[in-house]
Amino acid sequence: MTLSVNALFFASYRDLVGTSHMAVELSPGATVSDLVAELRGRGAPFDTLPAEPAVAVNRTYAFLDEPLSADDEVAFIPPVAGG
Amino acid sequence: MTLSVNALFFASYRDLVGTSHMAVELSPGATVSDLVAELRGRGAPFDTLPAEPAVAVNRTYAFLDEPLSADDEVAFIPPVAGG
Amino acid sequence: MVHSAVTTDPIDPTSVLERVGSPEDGATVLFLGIVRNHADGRSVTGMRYDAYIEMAEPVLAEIAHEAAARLGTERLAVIHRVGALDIGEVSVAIAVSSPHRAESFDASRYVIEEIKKRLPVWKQEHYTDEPARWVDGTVPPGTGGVRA
Amino acid sequence: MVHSAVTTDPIDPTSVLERVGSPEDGATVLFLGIVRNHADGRSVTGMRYDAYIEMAEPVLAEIAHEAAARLGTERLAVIHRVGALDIGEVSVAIAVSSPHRAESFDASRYVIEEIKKRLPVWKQEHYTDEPARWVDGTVPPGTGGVRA
Repeated sequence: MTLSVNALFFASYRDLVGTSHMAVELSPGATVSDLVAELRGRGAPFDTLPAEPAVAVNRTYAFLDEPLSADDEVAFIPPVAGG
Repeated sequence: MTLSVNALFFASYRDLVGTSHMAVELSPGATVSDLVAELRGRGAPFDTLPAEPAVAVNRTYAFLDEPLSADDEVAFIPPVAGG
Repeated sequence: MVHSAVTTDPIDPTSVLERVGSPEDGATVLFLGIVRNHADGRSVTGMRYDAYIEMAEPVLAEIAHEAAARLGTERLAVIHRVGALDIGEVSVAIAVSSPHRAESFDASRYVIEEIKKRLPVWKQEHYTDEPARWVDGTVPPGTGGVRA
Repeated sequence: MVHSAVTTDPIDPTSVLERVGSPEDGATVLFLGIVRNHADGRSVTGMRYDAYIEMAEPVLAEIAHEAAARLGTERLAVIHRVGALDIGEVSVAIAVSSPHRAESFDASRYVIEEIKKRLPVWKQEHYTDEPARWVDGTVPPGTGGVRA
């Protein structure tokens, strides 16, 4: 039994990975760190993502040790530059 | 021979003395202090003016020891409250 | 070009804003001073602004140029109104623009603080049920005593 | 009422200004962020703003409410634009009003500083003669590592 989350990529990260979103299967109990490791482990282009990216889980900023649940929306947030 | 200056009164000072301007004759070599003393020496309503008012001589703020010349414009400046 | 004026006409904030801005500028700040309906716990019905107009114009121009020097651009406009104003009317409008925001905020603040310190303008508050009163003010620097 | 929005439509500063003000208020501050024609010595031809829109809207609302708490009034409006903007176009407008000026200046500044720290928006600069580039930004507080 796996845990499926929806990964979102914005701005420079979207350019890096070539997509704005993708479903990723993780083991139950996985954290944001596990998602990052899973993606970077796939090699190019995902290994160009930072090892410790800023993220938001379900539209709230979160740290890498945040545990994930089924259908969570995990956004990879490049350094922000609004205004 | 006397020195004639034009004294101006604004806002609360105009209300106090009941006029917006008047010519005042002073002795040659008079300063702003002498003008203030001359006016206050006339008694009511001029003695309600402060002994050390803020003033402008020819539209520039000045101290009480500023010497005066013929036809100078000396404004009595109540505390300002623009904005 | 730095613009400053003392006027009896109502102030249109949009037209003041239109005096500033440039393709080089990333920030614009507009400050409006407005007649409010209360002061020190009293209910205010209107305000009368008096000015020593022949002096207020050059002093306002001087303040504007000092602020422009801090701002680093000439894109600054300030208009001060005099006469009888109703609640909600604009008494002063200050518009500035600059490449970066810090300079615009700083220059805008400088202009209003200096106006309050040294512009020869006075205001008389009118109330519902007591006589009008001249608002307490500030003795400008450079006067009000003898040279130090 | 505190107002905040993220929009693809051009921003009209006057209509943002009209969202604030009250007979109790003596001060209004309007801040405009504008696309400028230069950055780090490069000549810029335009800017593309991208947003994580589903998150940017609540974050902007949160910033607006925090600023209103500092301001002490609910008279605060902020609009951030996204999409392709030309030089001179308004990217963000912030209007606030309050009885006294210090609170309006402070709240206005707070909103723009917090937007730059934590609104999930990115901008890509376009140049005359080199490829577009994502502007360097800021890692928002509360992310980018493990909980302390």
